[in-house]
Amino acid sequence: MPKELLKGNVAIAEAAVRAGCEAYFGYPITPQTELLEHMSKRMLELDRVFLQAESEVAAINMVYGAAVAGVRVMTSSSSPGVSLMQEGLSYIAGSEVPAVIVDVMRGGPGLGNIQPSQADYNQVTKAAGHGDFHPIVLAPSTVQEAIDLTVLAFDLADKYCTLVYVVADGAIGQMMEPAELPPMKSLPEQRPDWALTGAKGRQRNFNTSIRMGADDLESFNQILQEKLAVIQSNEVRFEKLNTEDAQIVVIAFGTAARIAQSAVRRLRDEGLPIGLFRPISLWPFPEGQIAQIVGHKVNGKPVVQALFVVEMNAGQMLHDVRAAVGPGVPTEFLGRMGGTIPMPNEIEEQIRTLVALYGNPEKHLLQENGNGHHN
Amino acid sequence: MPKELLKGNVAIAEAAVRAGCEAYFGYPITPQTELLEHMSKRMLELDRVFLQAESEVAAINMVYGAAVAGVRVMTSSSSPGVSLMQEGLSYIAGSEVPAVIVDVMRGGPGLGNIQPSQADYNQVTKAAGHGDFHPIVLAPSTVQEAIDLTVLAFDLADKYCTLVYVVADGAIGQMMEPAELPPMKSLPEQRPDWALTGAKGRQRNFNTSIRMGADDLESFNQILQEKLAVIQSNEVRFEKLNTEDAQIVVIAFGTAARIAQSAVRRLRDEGLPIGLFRPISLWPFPEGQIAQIVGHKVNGKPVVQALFVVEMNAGQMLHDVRAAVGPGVPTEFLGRMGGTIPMPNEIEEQIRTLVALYGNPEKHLLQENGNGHHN
Amino acid sequence: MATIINGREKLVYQRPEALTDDYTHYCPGCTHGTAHRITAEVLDELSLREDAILVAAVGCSVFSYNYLDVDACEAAHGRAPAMATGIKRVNPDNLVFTYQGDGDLASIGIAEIIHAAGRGENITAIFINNAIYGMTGGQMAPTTLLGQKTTSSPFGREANLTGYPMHMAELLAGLPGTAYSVRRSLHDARHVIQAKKAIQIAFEAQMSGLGFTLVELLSSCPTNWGMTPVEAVEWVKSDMIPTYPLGDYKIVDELKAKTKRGKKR
Amino acid sequence: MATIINGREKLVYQRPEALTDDYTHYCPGCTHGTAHRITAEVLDELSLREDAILVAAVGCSVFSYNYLDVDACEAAHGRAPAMATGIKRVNPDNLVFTYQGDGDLASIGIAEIIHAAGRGENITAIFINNAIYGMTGGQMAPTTLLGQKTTSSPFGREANLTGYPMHMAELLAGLPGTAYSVRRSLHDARHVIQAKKAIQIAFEAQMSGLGFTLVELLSSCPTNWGMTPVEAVEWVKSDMIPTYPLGDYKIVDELKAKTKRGKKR
Amino acid sequence: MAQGRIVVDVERCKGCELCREACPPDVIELADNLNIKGYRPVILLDPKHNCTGCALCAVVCPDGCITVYRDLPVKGRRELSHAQRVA
Amino acid sequence: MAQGRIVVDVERCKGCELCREACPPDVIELADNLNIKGYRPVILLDPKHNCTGCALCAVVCPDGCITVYRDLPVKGRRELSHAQRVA
Amino acid sequence: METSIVIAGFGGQGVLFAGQLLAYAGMDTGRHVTWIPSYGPEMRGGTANCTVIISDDPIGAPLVANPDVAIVLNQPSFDKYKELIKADGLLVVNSSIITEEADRDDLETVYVAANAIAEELGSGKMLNMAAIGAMLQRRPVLEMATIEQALADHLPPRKSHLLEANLQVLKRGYAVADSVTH
Amino acid sequence: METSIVIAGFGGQGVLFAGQLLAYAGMDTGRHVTWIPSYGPEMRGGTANCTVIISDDPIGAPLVANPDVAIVLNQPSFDKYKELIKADGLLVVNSSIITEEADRDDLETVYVAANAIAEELGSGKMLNMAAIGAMLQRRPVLEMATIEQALADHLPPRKSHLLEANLQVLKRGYAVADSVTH
Ligand SMILES: Cc1ncc(C[n+]2csc(CCOP(=O)(O)OP(=O)(O)O)c2C)c(N)n1
Ligand SMILES: Cc1ncc(C[n+]2csc(CCOP(=O)(O)OP(=O)(O)O)c2C)c(N)n1
Ligand code: SF4
Ligand code: SF4
Ligand code: SF4
Ligand code: SF4
Ligand code: SF4
Ligand code: SF4
Ligand SMILES: [Mg+2]
Ligand SMILES: [Mg+2]
Repeated sequence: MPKELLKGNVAIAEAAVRAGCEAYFGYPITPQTELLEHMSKRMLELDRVFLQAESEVAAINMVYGAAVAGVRVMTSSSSPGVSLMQEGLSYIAGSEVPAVIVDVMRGGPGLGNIQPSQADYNQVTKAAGHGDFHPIVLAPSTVQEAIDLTVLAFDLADKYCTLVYVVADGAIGQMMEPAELPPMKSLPEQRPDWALTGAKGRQRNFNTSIRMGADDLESFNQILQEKLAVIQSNEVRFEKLNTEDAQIVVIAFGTAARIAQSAVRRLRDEGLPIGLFRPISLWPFPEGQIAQIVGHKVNGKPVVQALFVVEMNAGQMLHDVRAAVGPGVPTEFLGRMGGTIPMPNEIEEQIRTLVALYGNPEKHLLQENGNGHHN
Repeated sequence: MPKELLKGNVAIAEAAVRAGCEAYFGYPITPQTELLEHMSKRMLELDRVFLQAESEVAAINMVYGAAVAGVRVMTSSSSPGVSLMQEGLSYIAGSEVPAVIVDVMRGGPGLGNIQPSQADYNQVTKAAGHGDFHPIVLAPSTVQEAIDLTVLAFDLADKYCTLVYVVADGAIGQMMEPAELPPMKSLPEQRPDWALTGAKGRQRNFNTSIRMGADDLESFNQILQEKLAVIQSNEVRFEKLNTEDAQIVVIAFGTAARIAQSAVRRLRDEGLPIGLFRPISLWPFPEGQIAQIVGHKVNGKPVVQALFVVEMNAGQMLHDVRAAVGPGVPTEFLGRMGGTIPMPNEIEEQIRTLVALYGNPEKHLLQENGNGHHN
Repeated sequence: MATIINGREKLVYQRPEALTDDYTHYCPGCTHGTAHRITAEVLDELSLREDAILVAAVGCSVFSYNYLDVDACEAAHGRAPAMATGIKRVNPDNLVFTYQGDGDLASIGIAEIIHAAGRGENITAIFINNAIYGMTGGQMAPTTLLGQKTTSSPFGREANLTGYPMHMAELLAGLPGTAYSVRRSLHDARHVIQAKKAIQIAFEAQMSGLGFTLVELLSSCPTNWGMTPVEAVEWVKSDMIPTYPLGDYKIVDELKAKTKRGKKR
Repeated sequence: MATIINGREKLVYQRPEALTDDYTHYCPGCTHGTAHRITAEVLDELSLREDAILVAAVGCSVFSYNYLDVDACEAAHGRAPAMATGIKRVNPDNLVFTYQGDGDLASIGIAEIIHAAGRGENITAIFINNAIYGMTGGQMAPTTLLGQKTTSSPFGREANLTGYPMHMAELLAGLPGTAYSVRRSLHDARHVIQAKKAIQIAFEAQMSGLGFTLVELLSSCPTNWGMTPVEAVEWVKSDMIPTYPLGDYKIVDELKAKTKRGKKR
Repeated sequence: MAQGRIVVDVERCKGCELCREACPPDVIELADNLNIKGYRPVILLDPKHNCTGCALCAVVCPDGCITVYRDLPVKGRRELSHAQRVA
Repeated sequence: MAQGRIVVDVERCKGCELCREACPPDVIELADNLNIKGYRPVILLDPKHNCTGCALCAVVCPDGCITVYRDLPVKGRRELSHAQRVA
Repeated sequence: METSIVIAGFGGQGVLFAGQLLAYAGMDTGRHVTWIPSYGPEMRGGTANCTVIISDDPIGAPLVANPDVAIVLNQPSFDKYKELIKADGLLVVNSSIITEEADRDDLETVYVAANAIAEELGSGKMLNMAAIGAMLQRRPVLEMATIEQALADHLPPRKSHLLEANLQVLKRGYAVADSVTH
Repeated sequence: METSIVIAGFGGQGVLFAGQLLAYAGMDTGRHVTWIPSYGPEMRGGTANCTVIISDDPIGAPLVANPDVAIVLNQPSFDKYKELIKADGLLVVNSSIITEEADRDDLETVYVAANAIAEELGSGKMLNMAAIGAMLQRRPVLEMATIEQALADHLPPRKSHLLEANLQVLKRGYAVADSVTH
């Protein structure tokens, strides 16, 4: 298909439609609302289910219902609304049905504001609800990637019978960029065999998140943990830019990553040994890959002198990076909060300081130059 | 006061009353309900405010209301109910008013069961709601400590105008143990000057979590982060048992810690070099203290050979321990899930294996023996 | 339904097929069991067992999915109507019904039930009003009677502190999306039969797509009321019914006919 | 209130003191501003400004705490009645009132408002019904009229998909805890004066501890209705009032007297 | 007056006595011993054949423990035998 | 017929014209230029002194921009001067 | 020295109170004690149990996989705990209801007709005291005197008129445990 | 080569559409583009703005602290952006509304009576096109032809009858920008 100029929110919605989303339940909230609005039109046109719920609490439980009925279903919201979904998300995890959730993050805490933020990182990756579970969390940094990851989200949700989050922020949600939409997927003839459709000519199906006996609930949790382990080994996603010979590696995701990227490119063009590592799956987190980069040695000496984490929050992913690499390598941080977007030049300046601090002098200027653009 | 045989839930409730809690709003949920029930009687007897809310969502927002009015206020719940409070908690954090929350954790995810668990660790310490904030989180391991930490919780909440969690589990909530209650604190004559009481003879007060401008919200977040940094340096709490010369240090909190403790004691009595480190404040997490113990050297050689984390979850605190010490020292884990409580003997066995694996042979038996009981 | 089983006798009553063989976990004499049984009878008689999807709620009936032999799921506390909405919207031809207690439906779940009714969601709610939170050990519910002592209203419910009993059948009858909203009781045989009839009408109404249907059933909780089962049903009659009058609060015209025809069995 | 300001003239109307000097962020002609103004006038006239605590809600009126010169806070979306309950219970002598939109009060917050009324919570809710979600850009509300096009009902609201407009004044009037529940409109001068009178009665009722009070105000949203301010108030009159009849849906006897006496100014 | 009998699933019975309360001729009694669940179940104690097979007991039983049989009226029997003859 | 006048806070005014609509003698007009907020405010345009000081404009103004004055009736004036004499 | 005691039976057999009584007595003698009930809707099913631990040292787990002592007042509890109980542990059986005999020979078992004794001495409801008495005869973790005192101190007011009777049942249980055995 | 353009004015001045038009044209010429509006209740206040970036390389931040070009259609926007704009940047001023002159000499400034031109050629609503035209005369990031094509392609159907007029306004803006300057 030809590229179109698409707004992030609309692109995600349309991608979901084309990925075969049969039901959408949601509640308006800035900066996510255009997603719901697009659905309100498209789903009805296609004779699928759109319903504006009375609240995010209701929305996630409607999603739960459609999920146990075995259709591809999605909801979307932004930070405060996502907080209200925590209980429902935990039930969905506890009954192992697939569902896709979009969080277009905004500034918090509280009502905060509606500007772009990444401050739900911990909530989506580590505590999407009470109990031991992790949704798969995918973080696009362009409108095109938002489309691609939305389609992927539905496939992963079905493959693992799990929750999948697509986390964007106000910038990606509101921005228009040229992007290409996938073809329209035709809807499946029949429901999964576990789906609730009425017990016609078969044993009844039922779905619950209760396991009253501690042993039952523990063995369920063991099964769940094993599934999560499989996901961790199969579904780690990331992007590397010039990390091979980089002495300073910037680590960032989503909007922060695309901004860092322009800074990194510029410095590369000057010949500075800077690289960028962009986690695409926030859970599973690419800790192994980061450890590997840090561990990389050239004739016995580690190449990476320092890590530089850039986020639009107070340093939530930073904690995971530290857990991955330990106190060994200096890990510096730039965090903008409350809906402020870091600017390329401030990232650039900070990196220069780091180069001065940690950089390996005789290696500053690379032999071959300005190879910054392909990765 | 003389010791009484008190049930954990009742002890926490009565401690709150005596700490000057003027208003309680809550919703029934096992295994926390006796707490609410005790309040329903005591608060009315004392002519204070008790109200059973229509839901946990309403309860936390009633707490928010009483908090902006400047009184000591509390709610209590268990895992699923706590999930429903996430949005309200974030608002409270965003408007910097004091409040105390009790989470008597149960098995999840979903409805799960009502048995003891520690699986809300991440939710309470890292993602108590959307946005960048951390409540202070206190984890008692006995009924007596539940009392003491509840009183402390109210003091810390007022001191820092922050949320404070007291996190127990079904075992501590349901268990009876001898304990001593504090004396009854008299209620303050007047409200804090920021409290909403009607603008009589003063400029009006108002309280909000909105900061529409990204700069405003960012500077608020900076102030918030600075406050959290102060809390991190002042309010770390923990208990050490025989860590000085321990080659294997067990790390556990709450019920898991008290169980580990009996295992550690028994092994000590056999002369095995085992220690126990018990975080009492889960946030701020005693990472520095753990790093220190691991870093401790005797004539150049590190004493600690391995860490052994025991939790009633899939390994949530484990991640923080790893972040604190890095990949350097082997960190093993025993996690029981779904409401199962680890038994001293299984912990004991595992420790023996670790001793065999990592222990420093000629040092296995300590010179002076069985000094396991005082700390 | 009476089948002649030998020359001399006919079978006039037997356990419905839509009930599983599990023993229930309910306390002796708890009329939750009665509500299950008559629901199962209706499913059998309308042969809807294979079309039905039960959305169990959180409360003593949390395990109802073990007792009714139909496709079933278990909703979060109070959210059964939302979950049922999600199911019904993608399965419009199934019989989708919730089974909720009064804490679940009238307290934490009141938003979901009202909006389901407001939308005219084509589902049925079987609402067990026992004036208390049974499962958690007898706390006050919005339906608790004035003066009634519970573990969270130890001095008896006082209007000036906690307001008045919630009349859900009446409240929901007020919404145009509601096709059928009635209150029945389970305290004796005659009323059980009427209750069953109401469930039948509600299910029929849903299958003919008339909108939201609610059957409120006054039910006993001997355990938390601190009574014997017999005393408890007595109390339903003597104390609950005066506060919660039995009756038909909303019957859309399309249904009026049916209800007339409705003969007791 | 008319003060003689010189030999020749008297001041017959001026901006109330309970309004701050801030310029509002409301769109031109949005009657949210009118509701603020008359609320402030009542606070002045009953000299309650120093006793009042406003609980602002999430909606276009989210900044109302900037415009009303009283102690104020800002609740989570839909939870203003719960927050107000928390405040009122510890400050029983203050005038505690919420100011909520229809998405806030009738959609996400319906549980909190109904239970506040059910408890007879002694607070006042000023309820701005503009049949739409204003702040988020014009999505459907439970109060949206049938056939009304919004950004989330692009083909017009259809009863069979999304049910019927919610009549909150009527619904809340049904609860015994409610002392006063009326609907007024802000579309012209006469109705603005009646609306103000209703707010006055509600505040008086609260100060005399009569229970829960609600004043529903039909209000315009020129921006999201895609109309000029003048067209918008016209539409309130021509289209909203037929669906939402103005009137007194509940007035407890203690108040009847007052409302009789009530003369227009 | 029609005659009938009931069969109680004693292991399922919880001894709540609601059936006993509902029984017009009062022919339901508590058994002497407990069932495995620890409840004292009811049994039909009807030496005089007073059970009418009205099924009121079954209608109120929360646990669906009761099966009810009713003797066919003489007329009914004749019909049956008639039917049999035809067959 | 009483006479009066209004004063409009033009910087606060958003030019919604609700006041103009409400004004019986129609003596309110839009100004020619925008205020700093970019709105075209209203002004009193009342050469024939038709404004009655009825305050209906003020009652409908969402932004509370309007102050209304009304001339005292002759009687009222006398009273005042009387009052003054007494003082 | 740490002793773990499980008391199990139907709701209404006074299981929880019996456990609390031991805990009170333990506390009054300056020992560390914990008491923890089974809780939640299992109750509804009818059986209840609690675990009491009395120890000279601080107590770790309030629950044990294999108790030192099990007092079983009904059949289901007998079936369950006769398996779980620790080798050389003590099993106190309410022989009024439980006709079976334990098929383990590594146990000390004492059979006491708790219901019978209690009914004889006034009310069947006191059966729990008979069982406690029997247990204390075999495992003197606590002096009879302390238990009697604890009973006097903690018997709910509305039952105080039954104090004497309860004490008698307690003593009778103690006495019979002396004689009966297998 | 990357150019960042901010367009700011009152709602109703066609600010957002003008920005999208540049983005479409940029895309059609195979360039990387981003468009991002100011969003949320500030809108209510009346002023709207959007940022368009047109670049040969992938675009990082869709927002910039200091734009290369600012097109200001009302006073508040003038006050704000004349400060933020990059040194040697271009400031396009709607002189129909903004009477002031920019007090920075490190800027290139072009004054275009956008309202006047638009009204003269049919409807004041088209003023945004005049400003775009003026900007393109000074910063030929895009060919006039591409813009005209983009306009033809993306002008909402209900306005298609105004296409011709819009094109004229665009050209007039371009033309005057040639002449007027300070
Ligand atoms: C979010 C949440 N809050 C609280 C609970 C605890 N809880 C379980 S059942 C119940 C109330 C049950 O009362 P009701 O709905 O009346 O059902 P009943 O047991 O009386 O039949 C509560 C509060 C829960 N499981 N989840
Ligand atoms: C939990 C949550 N969900 C959604 C939102 C987004 N939101 C803000 S205002 C609003 C609705 C406003 O509509 P209404 O209450 O009718 O007020 P109005 O703007 O029309 O006056 C919504 C959905 C939010 N802030 N928080
Ligand atoms: S607690 Fe009450 S409602 Fe629950 S099963 Fe027992 S009797 Fe029934
Ligand atoms: S959007 Fe509507 S409700 Fe909001 S301020 Fe504008 S006109 Fe008023
Ligand atoms: S009603 Fe049923 S459960 Fe109750 S006693 Fe009779 S047979 Fe047994
Ligand atoms: S059938 Fe009728 S008469 Fe026979 S036992 Fe049952 S209730 Fe009694
Ligand atoms: S006071 Fe009356 S007459 Fe004068 S301007 Fe206002 S509305 Fe018109
Ligand atoms: S009503 Fe008020 S804001 Fe509107 S035009 Fe008149 S003065 Fe201006
Ligand atoms: Mg109930
Ligand atoms: Mg609205």
